[in-house]
Formats: sequence, C-alpha cells, structure tokens
Amino acid sequence: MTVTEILFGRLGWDALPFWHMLQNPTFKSVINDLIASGAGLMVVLGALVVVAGVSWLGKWGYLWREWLTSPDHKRIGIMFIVIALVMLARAIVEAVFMRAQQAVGLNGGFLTAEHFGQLFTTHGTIMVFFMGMPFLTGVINYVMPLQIGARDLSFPVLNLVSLGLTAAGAALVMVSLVLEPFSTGGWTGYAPFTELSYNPGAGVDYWIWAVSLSTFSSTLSGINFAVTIYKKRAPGMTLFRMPLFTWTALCTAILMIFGMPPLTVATGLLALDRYLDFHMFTTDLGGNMMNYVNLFWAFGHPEVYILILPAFGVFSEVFATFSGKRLYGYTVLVMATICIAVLSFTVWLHHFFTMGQSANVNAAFGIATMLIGIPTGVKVYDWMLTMYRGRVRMSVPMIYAVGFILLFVLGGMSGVILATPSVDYQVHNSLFLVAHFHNMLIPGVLFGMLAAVNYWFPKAFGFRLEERWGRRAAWLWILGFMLAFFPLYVLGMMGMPRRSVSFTNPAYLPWTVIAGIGALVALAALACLLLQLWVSVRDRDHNRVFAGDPWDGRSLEWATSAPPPEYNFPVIPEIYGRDAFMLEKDGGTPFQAPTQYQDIVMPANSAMGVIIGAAGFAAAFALTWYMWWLVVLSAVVMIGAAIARGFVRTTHYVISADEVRRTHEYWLREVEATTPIRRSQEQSGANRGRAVPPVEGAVQ
Amino acid sequence: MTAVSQQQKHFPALSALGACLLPATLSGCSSAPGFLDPQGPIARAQLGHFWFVVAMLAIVILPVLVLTPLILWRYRYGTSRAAYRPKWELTLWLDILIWGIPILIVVILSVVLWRQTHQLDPYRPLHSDQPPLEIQVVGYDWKWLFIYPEQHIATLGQLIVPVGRPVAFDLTSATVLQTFFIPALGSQIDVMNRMQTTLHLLADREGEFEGRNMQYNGDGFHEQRFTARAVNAQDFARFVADTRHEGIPLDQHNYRILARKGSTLEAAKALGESVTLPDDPLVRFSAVPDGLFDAIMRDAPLDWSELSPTTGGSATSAPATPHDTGGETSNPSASAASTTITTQGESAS
Amino acid sequence: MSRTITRHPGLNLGPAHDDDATDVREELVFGFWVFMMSDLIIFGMLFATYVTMLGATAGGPTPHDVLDIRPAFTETMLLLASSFTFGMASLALKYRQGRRHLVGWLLVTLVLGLAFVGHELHEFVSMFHAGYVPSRSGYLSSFFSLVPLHGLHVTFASLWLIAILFQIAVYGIDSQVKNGLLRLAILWHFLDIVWIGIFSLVYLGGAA
Amino acid sequence: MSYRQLSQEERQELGREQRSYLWGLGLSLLLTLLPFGLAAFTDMAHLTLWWIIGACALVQIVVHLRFFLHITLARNKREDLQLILFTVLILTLLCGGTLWILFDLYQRMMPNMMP
Ligand code: HEA
Ligand code: HEA
Ligand code: CUA
Ligand SMILES: [Cu+2]
Repeated sequence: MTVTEILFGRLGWDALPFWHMLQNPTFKSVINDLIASGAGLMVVLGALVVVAGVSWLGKWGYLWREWLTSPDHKRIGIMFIVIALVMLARAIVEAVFMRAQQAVGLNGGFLTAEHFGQLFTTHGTIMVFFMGMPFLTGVINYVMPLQIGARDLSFPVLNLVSLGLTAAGAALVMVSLVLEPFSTGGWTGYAPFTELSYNPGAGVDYWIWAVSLSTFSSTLSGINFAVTIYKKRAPGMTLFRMPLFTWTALCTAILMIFGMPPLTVATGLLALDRYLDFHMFTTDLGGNMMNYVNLFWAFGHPEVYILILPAFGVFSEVFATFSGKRLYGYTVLVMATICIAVLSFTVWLHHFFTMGQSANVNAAFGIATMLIGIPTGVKVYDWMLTMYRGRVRMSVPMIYAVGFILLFVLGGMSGVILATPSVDYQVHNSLFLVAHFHNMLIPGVLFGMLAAVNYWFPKAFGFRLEERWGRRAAWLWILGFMLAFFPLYVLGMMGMPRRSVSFTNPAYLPWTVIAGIGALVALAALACLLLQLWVSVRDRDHNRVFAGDPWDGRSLEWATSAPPPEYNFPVIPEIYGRDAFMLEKDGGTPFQAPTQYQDIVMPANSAMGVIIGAAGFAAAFALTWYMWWLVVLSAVVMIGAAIARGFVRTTHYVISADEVRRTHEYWLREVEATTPIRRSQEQSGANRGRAVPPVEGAVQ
Repeated sequence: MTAVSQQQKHFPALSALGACLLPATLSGCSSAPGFLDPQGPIARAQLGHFWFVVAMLAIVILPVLVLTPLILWRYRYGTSRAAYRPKWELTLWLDILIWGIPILIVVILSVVLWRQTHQLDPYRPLHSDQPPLEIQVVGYDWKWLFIYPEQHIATLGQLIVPVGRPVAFDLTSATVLQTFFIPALGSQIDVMNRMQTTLHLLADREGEFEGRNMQYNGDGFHEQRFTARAVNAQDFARFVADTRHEGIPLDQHNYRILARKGSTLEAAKALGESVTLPDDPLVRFSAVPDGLFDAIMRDAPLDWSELSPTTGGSATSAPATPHDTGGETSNPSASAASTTITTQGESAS
Repeated sequence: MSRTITRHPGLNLGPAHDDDATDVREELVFGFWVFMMSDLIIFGMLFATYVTMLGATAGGPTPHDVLDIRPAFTETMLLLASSFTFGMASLALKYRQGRRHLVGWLLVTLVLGLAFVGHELHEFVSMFHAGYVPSRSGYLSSFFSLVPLHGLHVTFASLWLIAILFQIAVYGIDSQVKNGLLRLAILWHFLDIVWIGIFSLVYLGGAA
Repeated sequence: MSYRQLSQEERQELGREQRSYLWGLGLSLLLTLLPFGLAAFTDMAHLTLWWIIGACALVQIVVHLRFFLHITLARNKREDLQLILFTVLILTLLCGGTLWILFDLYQRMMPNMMP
C-alpha cells in the first residue's frame, strides 16, 4: 500500500467528471462529460461564491452566532428550508435534463445510459430525502411550536444535530458531482444490483451514506417533534384543540419514528454486504434479495405519507383561513389523519405485487391499500365543505390548494388503480407509475410546501410575498404539471418502462415531446417564483406586516409579531378552545398586555450541530472512498463531542423580564397604531398585519 | 376450442367503452399492440378490470372535479347572494355520506379485487384442452434466453409461441432482479437469481408483440427487448424443426458468450450469427442440454460437467413432445369487445 | 411524603429532588424512551430477518451447529444481574443514599456490563475460529447483524456510564448527572429486554 | 448530594421499591431458568418447547417493564403506556407482515429456504 492509497483510499483522478472524456473522446462522452463537469463546476463555484461573499461582507461571526449555532427553532426551520431549496434547484435541473433526453430519445438522444441512470437516481434521492424531508421538517420546525404556544422544541440542541446531519447528507450528494460517480440504482437502490459484485464503484456507497445521514436526521427530528407536541403545549391546549397542521405534524413525527428504522436496517445490511462481505441480499451463499425490497418498502410507503401529511396540514389551515370559516369536521379530519398514519404501515407490499407471492397476500395488501382512500377522500370532501358557505379569497396559497384538490384526486385514482394487483401487473414499473407519484408529489407535497411558504412567509420575515408573480407562478405550475405528467399516464399504458434512457417505438415520441414542453413550463413557473421573491424583497417596506396577522388567521402563530421574538410569546398564552387566536379576536381581547412579565430562560448556542454534521460528512465521505483513517478519526470526534457535551453545564441563558416587557410593549403600541383592514384590502399596501374584528368583517 | 373464456368474460362492455374513450391513445400504439390492445385472455381481463376500477372511482372523483369550481364561484369573496356561515362545522348526514359512499365503493372494489387477483394469479394454469407449452426463461444482462425444454431448443431475441395454446413459463435470472413482461398478453413477473417464478399466458391472435424487461438493471436496460411472435401450429412446428437443424449448439463455449454482459444484438454478433434485422435479432440454439435451467438456478458459475450434452434426443417422456398438429389458425376465442379494439387499432395504422 | 407520581418510564426521582428541573426531566426521559421505541423497531426488523434467514445456510453450518446455549446462558445471567444492580443504583440516587453507595452500585454494574461484552466477544472469536464467519452464509450474516448489534449497544452504554462516572467526579451529583442516569437506566433495562428476545429466539429456539 | 436521613415514610417506600426490584430479579431468574433447563437438559418435543420458550420470554418482558422500567397500568396521565402499545402494534404489523410475505415467497419460488 502506498501512502496515497492510505491517505486517499480508492479516490483517484478518474473520479473527476471530465476524466473519461480525456481518456476516450467520443462525441457522446464529450457531451456527457461536459454536462457533468459543468454541474461539478457549479458546485465548486457556488461554494466559492458563498465563502467569498460571507468573507466580503465580514459576516462569519454573524453567521456562526445567529444561525449555525443558534438553537432557535425558527432559525433552524429556515435553514432546513434553505437546504431544501438549494437541493431542489439541482433536482429540477436534473428533471429537465431527463425530460429533454426523452423528448429526443427515439433511438438515442444525447445522454449516455450511465449518465441517465445517475440522473434519475440523484433526482429521486434528492427530491425525497433532501428536498421533501428538509422542507417539511423546516416548516414544522418553524410553525408547530408557535401553534402550540411553546418557546422552542423540547430538544433544541438535538434539533441542531438533525440539521447538521441533513446538511451533511446533502453536501455528500453535492460532492458526488465533483468526485464521481453516484449510484445508478434508483432512489430505491434495489439489491442485488447495488451489491458489490454488480456495482463495485463508489456510487452506491455515496447513496447509502447520504441516505443514512438523512435517515438519522429524520428519526431525531421525529422524536423531537413528537415530544414537543406531547409535553410542551400551552396550558389549556388539549390534543383536540391543536390546529390541524400540528396534528399532521404529530402524525408525521410518529411515522418518522417508526418508519425510518426499516430503512436504516435495509441500508445498514446492504452496507454490511458491501463492506464486510456479508450475504444478506447477495445472489449467492444464501443471500435473499427479496428481503431488501421488503425492508425498503416497509419504510418507503410510510415515507410517502410522511411527505404528504404535513402538506395536508398546510392545506387545512389555508382552506379555513382563506374561506374565512371554521374547518369543517375538525374531529373527523383528525381521525382521518390518524387512520392514514396507522394504515400506512399495512400496505407496503403494493410496491412489489409482481414479485411472485400468492394471490392471498396480494389481495390482502391490495385491499388494505384501497382502505387508505377512504380517510383521504373524507379529507378531500371536508376541505370542500370548508369552502362551502364560506367566503373564498383566491390568494396564492388558495390557488395552490385548489390546484391540489383537483389534481390530487386524479393521482389518488391512479393510486387505487395501482393498488389493484391484476392491473398493477400491467403498469408496474411503467411511466404510469411515474405519473402517479409525481401526481401525488407535485400537487401534493410541492404545492403544499409552496402554499406554506406563501402563507407563513410574512410571519417569518415580516413582509408579504408579492401577489401577482405568485399567481403567475401558481397557474404556470398547475399547467406545467399537467403537461409534463399526464402524457406519462398514456405512455405507461402503452408499455413504456420507467428509467429508460431511450426507446424504439415511434408512437411514444409525441407524448415525450409534450412532457418535455411541460417541464419547460414548470421551469418558467420556477422563474416566476424567483421573480416573486425578488420583487417581494425589493418592495419589502411596502408590504410590512409587523402587527403579525396579515390573513385574519385563526391559530396562535398569528398572535405574535412578525417576525416573532426569539422566545415567541412574552407570556405563555392560556388556551380556551380551538382556533385560539380567532377566539380571542371574537371575544375582542387580542393583543393584551399581561399583568406581569417574567424572566425567560432560553437554550444557549451550541456548536454540536456543526461538529456532528462535519464529522458525519467526513465519516460518510471517507467510507465511500475507503479512507479508513478518516473514518476512525471522525468516529472519535463524534463520540468525543457527545461525551464532552455531557460536561457542559451552561446550557441556558436568561432574558430579563424588563427586556421582554420593552419589546412587547413596543409591539403592542405598533399594533394599536395599525389600521385594521378588511379582507378586500388584503393584497394592498394597507395590509399591515391587523384584521378588522370578525363581526364587522363578516358583513363584507 | 380453448376453454379460457372464463377469464375473458369480465367487463367486455367496459373494454369497449375504453376503446372508444381513448382513440388517440390507440392510434398511438398501432405499431405494436400492448395493454390497450390485448391479444390474449389475461391482458384482456386486466384491461377490463382497469376500466371497471376507473368507472367506480369516477363516482367519487367526478363530484370533486365538478363541485369544487362551483363552490369556488358561488362562495367567492365579495358575493352577497350565498349564505355565509363562518361557524358551521358539522352536519351529521353529510358526514355519513362522505364516509358511506367511499366505504361502499371500496367494498365493491375489494370484492372484485379479491376475485380477480385469484383468477389472474400468474401461477394459475389456464384451462385448455391443449396441454400447455413449457418454456423456460432466463434473464441475463441485457437479454432473454428462451428454452423449450421438451423440444431441446432455445432462442435469444425472439419468443415464438403457438397461437391458442397456453404457455407455461418457468422463469429465473442469471443476474440481478428483472421483470419479464409481454404487455399484449398479460402479467409481468419478477425473475430472480436462484429462484423460480411461474407465469401462464396465452395468445389468441397471431401477431408480433413487444416484450421486455421492466426492472432497471444497468446500462443496457433500455435495449433488453424481444419480440414475442404468436404463430399457428404449422409455423410453430416448422420453427422447431428448423431450429433443430440450423441452430447453433448451446454448449459451454457458446453459453459463455451468451452470458456476457451485452444486448441481444451484441450476443448474436459474438455468436457468429448473421443478423438481418438489427431491430429484431434472433439466435437459435439446438442441442440444449437437459437440466440447463435448473443448473442455472442452482449454481453459479455453471457446472457443465453435470449437464449431459444431449443432441435433441427425446430424453423426456412422450406426451410432452410438441404438438405438431391440431393447432388452430383462426381465432376461436376472440370476443366481440376485443375485436372492436383490434379493428380500431388496425384502422388507425 | 406520599408515593411518587410516575411521570415517565423508569425510576422517577420524585419531588424530593431539587427543583424546577422536573418538567425538563420528564421531557428528556420521555424523549429517550421514544428513541428506544424507534430502536426497538430496528431490532424487530432484524429479528424478523433472522427468522427468514434460518434456512439460508447455503450448505454451511446450521443453527444447530453454530449456537451454544451455555455461554449465552452465562451472558444472560450477567446482564440480568447488571439490570438489578443498576436498579439498586437508581434507588441509591432516588433516596440520596450518598455518593459512595451510588458510585459503588454503578461500578458493579459497569463491571457486569463489560464482562458481558467480553464474554460475548470471546464467543464470537471462537465462532470465527470454527469457521462460522458472516461471509460463509446468509444465515450467519443474519446472526452477525443481530447479536453483535446488541453487544455494540451494551458497549456504548458502558462508555456512557464511564462518562457519567467522570461527571460525578467533576460536578458531583447535580441535576444533569441525574438526568443522564435516569436515561442510561432506561437504556440498560431496555437492552436487557432485547436480550431476552435474543436469548429466547436465537439461542434457546435455535438449539432446540 | 450527600447522605441524607430518610423519614419514616421514605424508608418504607425505599423498602417497598427494593422488594419490587428483588421480585423482578427473582421472576426473571425463574423465567430464564425454566426454558433454559428444558432446552438444555430434556428432550422435549420441539413444538411444545418453542411455545414454552416464547411464553416465558413474553412474560419476562412484561416483568422487566413492570419491575425495572416501572411501566404500570396506573392512570396518571402517562403517554408511555400508549406509546408501548402503539409500538407493539407497529412491530406486529411490520414483523408479522415480513414473515408472512417472505415465507409465502419462499414457498412459491425457493422451497429450500424454508427452515
Ligand atoms: C418530491 C418529489 C419530486 C418532485 C417535485 C419531482 C419533480 C419532477 N420530476 Fe421527478 N422523480 C421523483 C420525485 C420528484 N420529482 C422520484 C422519487 C423519482 C424516481 C427516481 C427513481 O426512478 O429512482 C422521479 C423520477 C423522475 C423521472 C424519471 C422517470 C423515469 O424513471 O423514466 C423524471 C423524468 O423526466 C422526472 C421528472 C420530473 C420533473 C420534470 C419534475 C418537475 O416537476 C420539476 C420541476 C420543478 C420545479 C420547476 C420546481 C419549482 C420550484 C419550487 C417549488 C421552489 C421555489 C420555491 C420558493 C422560491 C419559495 N422525475
Ligand atoms: C406523496 C406521495 C404519495 C401519496 C400520497 C401516494 C398515495 C397513494 N399511492 Fe402511491 N406512490 C408514491 C407516492 C405517493 N403515493 C411513490 C413515490 C410511488 C413509487 C415509488 C417508486 O416505485 O419509485 C408510489 C407507488 C404506488 C404504488 C406502487 C405501484 C407499483 O410500483 O407498481 C401503489 C400501488 O398500490 C400506490 C398506491 C397509492 C394509493 C392507493 C394512494 C392513496 O393514498 C391515494 C388516496 C387518494 C385518493 C383515493 C383520492 C381522493 C379520494 C377520494 C376522492 C375519495 C374516494 C376514494 C375511494 C372510494 C377509493 N402508489
Ligand atoms: Cu424473489 Cu424469490
Ligand atoms: Cu406505497
């Protein structure tokens, strides 16, 4: 063993994305390597720009104190969402490349099979683990403690660790653009294709460790959320007075706690196979690949509900708020959510109906799957009934919500079709399936998150998002989605398989072209979103809502300033019913000064997140490339940090009652000075975050 | 006459409805029949079931699609014509309705699902007065080998089956997980190394259908296609005889070439076959040793010393030899509904 | 003083102990318990996997050849005894029986835990010598993915115990040490429960 | 924390809790020794033996939960019992499902994997 081999393991020059082009310059390899190198360059440049920018502004200290080590759930939530957006940008570009490839994919196209394989694998992995999960974790992080009247999560430092682990996983995926290759095994990573004998390279290992980091992060977040909701609710906030978003957050948390372990087992055993010559899923010596598939989906199915439930919660809030009306069937909605969460552990086999098990098994799991349609349907009808007899304002979150309802039921329909084993035998692994899950993920998860951003952005940053560009983005989104994915239903019925770089049947071509156009429309929607963001930031003074209640909100998060102080509530509020803030407004008692202020104890900053994240990244990277010394080193750092943490005794600091009073009284004065507005003025500069009392408002 | 009609009688009317609903789609797939243009009883029953599910779901989905815009309009902000009840949150009979109807539909769907799943279980042999033709399928990266054990022949690239006679497939993989699928005939099924799955299909029309692997297995995945040809009994007998005479032996040397990574076309070239139709290559093997399939399943790498190098001798018992006569050239079992589909498909081409 | 109200799993210190920290403690311990439940799913899936791999011997050693219930019995006794001594330590903490008492019980527990790990390691080594290595068959792979994972947990728990002993040396028995001990106790008893599964299902069931 | 004189009541409670741990220890010993003895020293029919082992294990788990982890049925607003029951439910679903699925698959395609 040479020194370089010891130091760098199996990492060599051939990991550079342009290496093959230099070795073997064919037309295709040059194009593909140029694309890959461009992507790698973007990563490097992006990192450099960020580093240079922060240094230029001299903001390292600020970044460290106020963000990276801040245990404030609001800051952490925003950082989660930033990670999600960065990763989203990459995954979108990959999606557009895939659609472009298939639009010209009749007998060829411009991408190599290997490159295409990496594209769908990273796209799927990122969208699920590094876009969807951080996004919803971020939103829950930000909103849930505010909704239950808490100062922070139960375990703020653990929250930082979760953030660090997710960031580490995301960074690992990004690094794989510079030091190639990534896995081609899909986001599902089915063994034995991902076993060492079929895939000896570093790609699968990147995938295993990136996913593992994300899994640990989500498990910890789930625990944190669940305990917070159980133990930190404000006095009087019984379980059945919690806002629906908090309910969905609770169910998501429970799904995270119990749904992630099977994935840990699946990827862990796969790693044992690859690193220590185990035979869990290999084709020889008694390995059993079917169990990989089984374990993966025992996680995979709960996972899709982890993704969708918070979106359901967001839509529940949006429908009620923008219909100016109570949520129809609150209790029923809660029950339906719980039903969905529990049932989601009973259906995972529907992802492998074609494996060869007997009809009894298939039928049982098929029926269990269809059962989920019932509570989901009830939710849909409850949302419709929430609008019924209300006064519906078609603001941006509402456009997403309506687009969601209309498109989601179609995706649900294709889901039930897939749940029928005899039909699934025909459309399994086809583009019909791809259409189904994008039909759930985009109008469901993505629209949900976009609605959440539009809805809570003013709370987080103190100003509303600009409305016009937001509407354009929303409509383009709906259109782009339909163009991009409805053709895939047809293609799937025609037998076109998923994950296929090219095809020979000319009949597919018109449909793949339409789908390609759809992806471009979605890209235009993205452009509108960015414009919306830009215009909003530019005009932020015009759209300030310091008083904190721009939408005539119903739940507790609207009862504090925008943005809220780090301790959220100067005094923990007392709760007397559902829609707590609306109750106060109904009773004419919002914005009260308490009789007495008290010192507030807040968690102190901690570097644990950064340390564990950095060490986690180093360990994963080292494992991928076989740099054993670094593996040991980072393990020692992690354990050492955990032990050292046990010796830290200054874990809190105190904000004096005086300071709290000053801040609060300033805000109350500002609220007093704010003219309340009617909903017709909601989108104008007159909206400074205070609503006219409901009784007057109702008169229209 | 093949008595498989048991499986085809499901929902012919719905199939016809589907055929009318999707003319554009059908014209699209004229070049090779698929799910939407079934060529056998299994696929036909599956298509029927598909439309049945769609129809049942329409009952609960259409109200959403229609009523949502109506509600949005009627209760839009600023209107004064409709009632406004900001505190209304529950009406019992509405709740009974929104739980009851979906439950009812799921119950109906479940009953049908249970029956159909058992009926269309790929392991379930098809009823027929003809004995099934046995074919053993082996998946490689990235090609399919079809062994006809009774005939001691094998093919690569094309699967030739007699029309109207059930085919019993035994399947395995010599490499990673794959899925064997001929959409026009029915069910896809996983093939896995060291394991054997079973599939029963039947073609009731002559024709060429696309077949493929559906489960991603690497760089050559998109090329892992084959053509399934349903031919009449005489043609099938001729195919068997020709293959016995003209095929190359499937011996250790050729097997090793065959098992290398690569597409069918590459394998055909490496085996020294002159390929006339690059899109539709065919390699024929004679003298397939007995027990080859079992050996592939049992041990990797193959132990050739255990395999007897038979040269087409009929080591197997008599009744299993191919039926050279008695095949039907017509389409005895095509139902009215499926005829509609074919005509549409054909007229569009 | 009446009976302590139980607010969380494991031993509850009750109102005799400081302070305003009770709420924090309740959250911490409950959170840790939730974490244990998540961990339990991992073990559960590995148990199920193990059962499905019983036949995957690939012509190699069968469970009957591999498993020896006598060393496993010794390990069971060690672990059970350590659970009990940890319980005594918890009581020493709760009833403020003094630092010597507490540290004494903890040290006994630690020794028992380390003895368990050592004994198990010894068993694995002799298995390796007999050629029963994970790369031999799917069955052995599943054995070595389940049983050593439990051993790894015990190792980490022992490390944690050592860390807490050092904390006691530095800070005495303060609130944070108590929080740590309450959680570690839960981990310890939990690992004992997992071991009941391993001993019964893997060893007794396999040797029968 | 230093040594502290216990009140009468506290002393009683301490005794009670010590006895509780002893009970736990004794029952656990019994429930371990019984199946172990049967497995090691008798030629009992396998099926019966497995039933006994399984039953003893389950009872012993409950014993540990009760005497070492202090999980009781007392109704003082505790989430942990619900949590355990929920975990048991999910475990049953996941493990039961896994066993059902995989053994069914074995039967259909690789009978040699049946133990
Ligand atoms: C949440 C999940 C998610 C999302 C959103 C998407 C979005 C898209 N996906 Fe993806 N996809 C997956 C999850 C997702 N996908 C998964 C899991 C797979 C399977 C992988 C595998 O096979 O293993 C897959 C596979 C997959 C394939 C491979 C199909 C095959 O197997 O052949 C393709 C092909 O074109 C594709 C296309 C697209 C396109 C065009 C979009 C477009 O909709 C994307 C366009 C998106 C935008 C333009 C984003 C808009 C911007 C914002 C929302 C952010 C702005 C917000 C603020 C500023 C506040 N996807
Ligand atoms: C957010 C994500 C999400 C959601 C919410 C769903 C929801 C559902 N999914 Fe989907 N699914 C995925 C994401 C999602 N799925 C992904 C990512 C995959 C593929 C992964 C891969 O292979 O890479 C997949 C794959 C997948 C399969 C596997 C197919 C195959 O591999 O061959 C199946 C099969 O049963 C299925 C079914 C369903 C069903 C029945 C629902 C139901 O929950 C839908 C319920 C909703 C409705 C039914 C509509 C509204 C209801 C009414 C209006 C009331 C009336 C309804 C009835 C009476 C039924 N999904
Ligand atoms: Cu899959 Cu056997
Ligand atoms: Cu699913």
